[in-house]
Amino acid sequence: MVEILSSVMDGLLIGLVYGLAAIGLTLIFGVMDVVNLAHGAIIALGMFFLYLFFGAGLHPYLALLPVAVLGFIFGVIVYQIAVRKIISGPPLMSLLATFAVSMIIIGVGTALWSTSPYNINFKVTTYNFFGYTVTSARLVSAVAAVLVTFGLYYFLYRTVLGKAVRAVANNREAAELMGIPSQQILAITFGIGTMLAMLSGALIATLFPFTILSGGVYELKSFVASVLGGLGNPTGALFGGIILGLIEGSVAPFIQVSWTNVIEFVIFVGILLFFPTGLFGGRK
Amino acid sequence: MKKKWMFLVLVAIFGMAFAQTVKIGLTVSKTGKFNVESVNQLNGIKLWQKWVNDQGGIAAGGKHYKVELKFYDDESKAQRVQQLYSRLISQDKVDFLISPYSSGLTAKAAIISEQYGKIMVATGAASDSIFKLGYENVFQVYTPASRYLTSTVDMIKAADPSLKKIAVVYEDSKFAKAVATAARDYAKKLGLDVAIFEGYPPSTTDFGPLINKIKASGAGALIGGGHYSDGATFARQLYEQKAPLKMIALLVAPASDEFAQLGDAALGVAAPSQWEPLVKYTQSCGPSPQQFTEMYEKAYGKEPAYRAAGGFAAGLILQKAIMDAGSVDAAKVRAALDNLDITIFFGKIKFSTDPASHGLQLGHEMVQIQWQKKDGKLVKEIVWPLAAKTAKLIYPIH
Amino acid sequence: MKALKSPFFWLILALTALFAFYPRLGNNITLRETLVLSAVYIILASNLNLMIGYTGYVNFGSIVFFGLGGYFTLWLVGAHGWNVYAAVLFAGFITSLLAMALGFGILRLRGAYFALATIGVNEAVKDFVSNFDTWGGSEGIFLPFTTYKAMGGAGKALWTVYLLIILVMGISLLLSWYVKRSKFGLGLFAIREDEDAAIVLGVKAPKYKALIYSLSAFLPAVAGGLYFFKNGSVVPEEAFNLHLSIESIVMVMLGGQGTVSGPAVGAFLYERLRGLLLTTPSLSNFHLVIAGVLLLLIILFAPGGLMGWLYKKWPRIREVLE
Amino acid sequence: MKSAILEVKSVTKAFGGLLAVDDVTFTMFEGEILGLIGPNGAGKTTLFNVINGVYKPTKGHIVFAGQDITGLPPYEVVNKGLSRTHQIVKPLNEMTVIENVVVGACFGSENLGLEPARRVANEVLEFIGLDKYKDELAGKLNIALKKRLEVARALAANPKLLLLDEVLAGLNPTEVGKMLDVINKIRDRGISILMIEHIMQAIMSLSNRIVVLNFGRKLAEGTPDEVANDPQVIEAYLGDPEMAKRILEEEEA
Repeated sequence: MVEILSSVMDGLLIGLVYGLAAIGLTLIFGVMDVVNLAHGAIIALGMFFLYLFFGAGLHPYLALLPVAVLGFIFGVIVYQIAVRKIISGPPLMSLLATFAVSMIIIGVGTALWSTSPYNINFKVTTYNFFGYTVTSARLVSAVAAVLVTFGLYYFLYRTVLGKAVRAVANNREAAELMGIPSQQILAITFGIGTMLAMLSGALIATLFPFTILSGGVYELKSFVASVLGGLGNPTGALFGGIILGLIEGSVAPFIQVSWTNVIEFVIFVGILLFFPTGLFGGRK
Repeated sequence: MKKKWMFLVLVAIFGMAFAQTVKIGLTVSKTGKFNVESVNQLNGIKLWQKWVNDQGGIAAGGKHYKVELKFYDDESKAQRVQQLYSRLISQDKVDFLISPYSSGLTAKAAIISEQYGKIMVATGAASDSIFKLGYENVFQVYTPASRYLTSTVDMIKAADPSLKKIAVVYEDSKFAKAVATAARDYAKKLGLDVAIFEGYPPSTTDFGPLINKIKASGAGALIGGGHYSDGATFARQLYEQKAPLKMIALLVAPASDEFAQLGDAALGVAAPSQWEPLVKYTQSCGPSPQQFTEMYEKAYGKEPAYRAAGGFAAGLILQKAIMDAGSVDAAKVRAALDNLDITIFFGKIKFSTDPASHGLQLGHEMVQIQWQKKDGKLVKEIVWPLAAKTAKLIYPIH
Repeated sequence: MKALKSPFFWLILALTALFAFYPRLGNNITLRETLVLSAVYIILASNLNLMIGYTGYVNFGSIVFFGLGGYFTLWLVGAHGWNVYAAVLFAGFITSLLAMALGFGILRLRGAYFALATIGVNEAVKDFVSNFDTWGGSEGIFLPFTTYKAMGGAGKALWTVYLLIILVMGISLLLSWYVKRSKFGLGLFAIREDEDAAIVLGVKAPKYKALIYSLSAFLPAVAGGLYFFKNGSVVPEEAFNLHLSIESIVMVMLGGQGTVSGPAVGAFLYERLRGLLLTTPSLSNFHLVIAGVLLLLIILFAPGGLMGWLYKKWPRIREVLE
Repeated sequence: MKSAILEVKSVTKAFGGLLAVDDVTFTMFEGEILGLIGPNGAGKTTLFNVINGVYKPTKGHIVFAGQDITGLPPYEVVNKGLSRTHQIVKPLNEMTVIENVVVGACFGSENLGLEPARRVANEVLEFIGLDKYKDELAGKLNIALKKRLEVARALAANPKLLLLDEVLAGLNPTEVGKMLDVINKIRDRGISILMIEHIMQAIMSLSNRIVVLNFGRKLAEGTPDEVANDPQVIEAYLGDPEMAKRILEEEEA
């Protein structure tokens, strides 16, 4: 019984981090209809930014701050160079533009760091609650994910800028008529989405070893989580991430772990087909 | 003036006579998941090249062949391996091949070597199945998967006859699956209960769900793993999650020096190893284990891992076969390899000539190592077979 | 036959013949190995273009057909002793049928949703096959070497398979050309431009989409069968390599989507470029970067690709090159 | 008495709780031009969408030339000889004008091959006065020409009944005049026309009969004169203060 509960708890904790990554993806889609195929590469970049700051002597949790700032700036730059021009074009264009960005990031990353695995080696404490063993790293990453999500909600619902983002998401033309500079808002949104992706990457890096190619796995997980929650719906994405984590944790005791991915992708395609707006409704 | 000309002509003729080369091609995983192991292996091969060229090359049939290596980066990707081996054969016109690292990549390369009839010495590849496809040109250096973990099971059984349940959790790759399957069957034969037998995808980084499952199963010992990166991660998370295991034996990863970076997580972890610097084999040709170790340490500043030794051994085996054949003619060298039955610093080498398993390694044997603390430092000790041990097995580890 | 009067038809034939016979002269194996990769890329890009360029549906997971073709073929040849010709045809048909069934489902999705679903399908199939023991699970299928011996030795078998791949390449180009000039193609173009309008104009969009999806699966599956037979083995990460899927899109874009020659030219150039980047030591670290920058430049500044640029510059080319 | 070409029988279309079309019944006869009018949001375009199969009706039936076509997809409906245009034009932008019309001919009621379809398309383009633009990309046309292209495509399908959705909207007076000529010429070919229009003068002069919708319901039906003098219709169009207030309240809720 404790073992099953352990699995469920582990799933919940990692699911929150998946959720954070998925929010980054779904926010960009919700506001500008762009499926960001550079998402995985950006997650990996977040891992390596953390690695650099950690290497420079910063505690990994303290290093999250500069990673977030870099992530935002990086996202705005990517938007201005690669996305701005084709934002109103057919979906193929934005898919390919962001994929090109992904190739460039991974290419430069491979040249810099090769594709060998890296580790953030810092002191991790292990706690035991009634037979459930959990490391401090897992707890902190889940709490950090929740805090960042709250921060995002505060931004979207309590600040003028955040309300402008929601207005642009709702109807870009109408927002422009109301005098909201939509290009700037889109750039900021892309920056925030990128920042969230990098933060989730950085949190994952405190848990598991990573390579410049690791982002691919989490990109796919983000797709699954955001589609589960309804593309464009940040809350849904968070819950999608939790569901994904719970699936991974809770099916493990009953079937071979390697089947988990099959289940995830079958659910993914199934949700797209039968509940295209996800379990929690589409964009809001 | 005339004399000078004569001299130059003579030099040219001699030069041509002595400047015979034999070209050996291979791919190396300079990037990707096999990066650590593969570069190790290449170091061994390069050391052999230098060693043999310093002696004037391979002496065969009254000629001396300098060894030339040609290699590309395969990025640890199967699809690159086949393209590059085709290129080595058809464009670079190499005479012989050495395999890439890992069973998966070697299986791919073997097809090409066979399609073009080129001899390939396979090192860093333990899978048996490559040698069950009717190949005639591929020869295995390592102890094959079917015998890889059996002595580990013996060791555990000897240390704790009361142990009932073990878990076998392996990387879902060609090599690890073959090894794990053989180990499971062997463990069952010894009367052990294999509580979990399960593979994980090679890209796994989160072993949490598996570890929870192992804990729930009540298994007392774990054997499994796969290659370096997954194995190191697995060991670290087993330690962090405080898995109550009396013995952990993983493939490949603990046999590398890099494993010491795990710190306390490495302590007590055992591994089967193809070779260790402290082994005591009496070689019939080539350097002794000790000479090889010294040479390697001098060249690279660290102790050789068994993959490096395997790389050197692959070159040495090819060299011996060319010497026996007295030429670089493929058919003659193939026959020489078939007839080979020698002991080198790496151990005994003899290939199967049965058409159903041609090229499979029959001679070589594994040793078991365990990470122990000696004077406050993590060190690898040979703990099995008992005759060769450098330290006593620590059991249970928790 | 009106086709016989079209210079383009003869151009396709001549190109195919050149691919088939040029390396054969002098038994040039190096050239053959280069061209076989170009041919496979041309097949993938050409057939993908039927979806992306003609129908406007961005299939991100088109490689799943190639991989399934490979798996069906090697399984039939390896485990059931079929000869390779029957096996690749069967693999083509069964993959097409699967695509048809799948198509009726996922083709209801549009735009990014469809693209995501195709990625999902590819990944689901890859993970499934990795666990499917009948197909060797993650180890894949390796052919016993006797298979080649039955075809007169590996050397001869490789040439035979090469010529078959070139044949499939020729058929791909002809198919692409034929569809473009047919009523079927007109219906697809209408769907690409505005699916709702096309439906109201009478185009049976669900049927057309499922048909073209299934058709675009056939030749890649056959090519996959031949290619992996030539390689002697098939493993999941190679068969269902999402990266190659996306690279195929790059090829289509590079040459010009919606044209017949564009994807072929794009595929050929991409293969050359990639080969050059990978084997030039100073560039090999940056091959991804260069390919990425190139792709970005095409999208931002020349979305019509090479053919679009040529058409703009010399509109008369349209009459010769389709 | 001519036979009925289209019978709309108690058709209701609901979106969630909103009744866009509410129990509408009318019959249209062969060779007639029937006008469909009503204030914005009265459900006219929704009714078109139900007739040609874009939407399935929640209740009720559509009978076309004696055949029940309820719930058939649009492409089947076209095949039976019922074509339509769109209020917001939907040209196939990256295809030429003639290709647009060839699509209409190919997939219309006669299911023509490419060659005969091209002949039909040329005829239609000449008939409608677009022949000199035939090799231009449809996306490059101005709005008036795009509207004509909509009609040309629908016509190329060789329909028995043509649904025209505000083909006059957004045109200047000269263009309106040209389009009216086109509509009259189509009627002269014996094709029945059901048209939605906001320009009252035009619809009153063209139509044989008129159906008025308001809030999804049929408000009135009759000859242009009868309808024009119907007090209910006048109220619906001019509105009374009460009604305007009610609409505002509804919209806010």
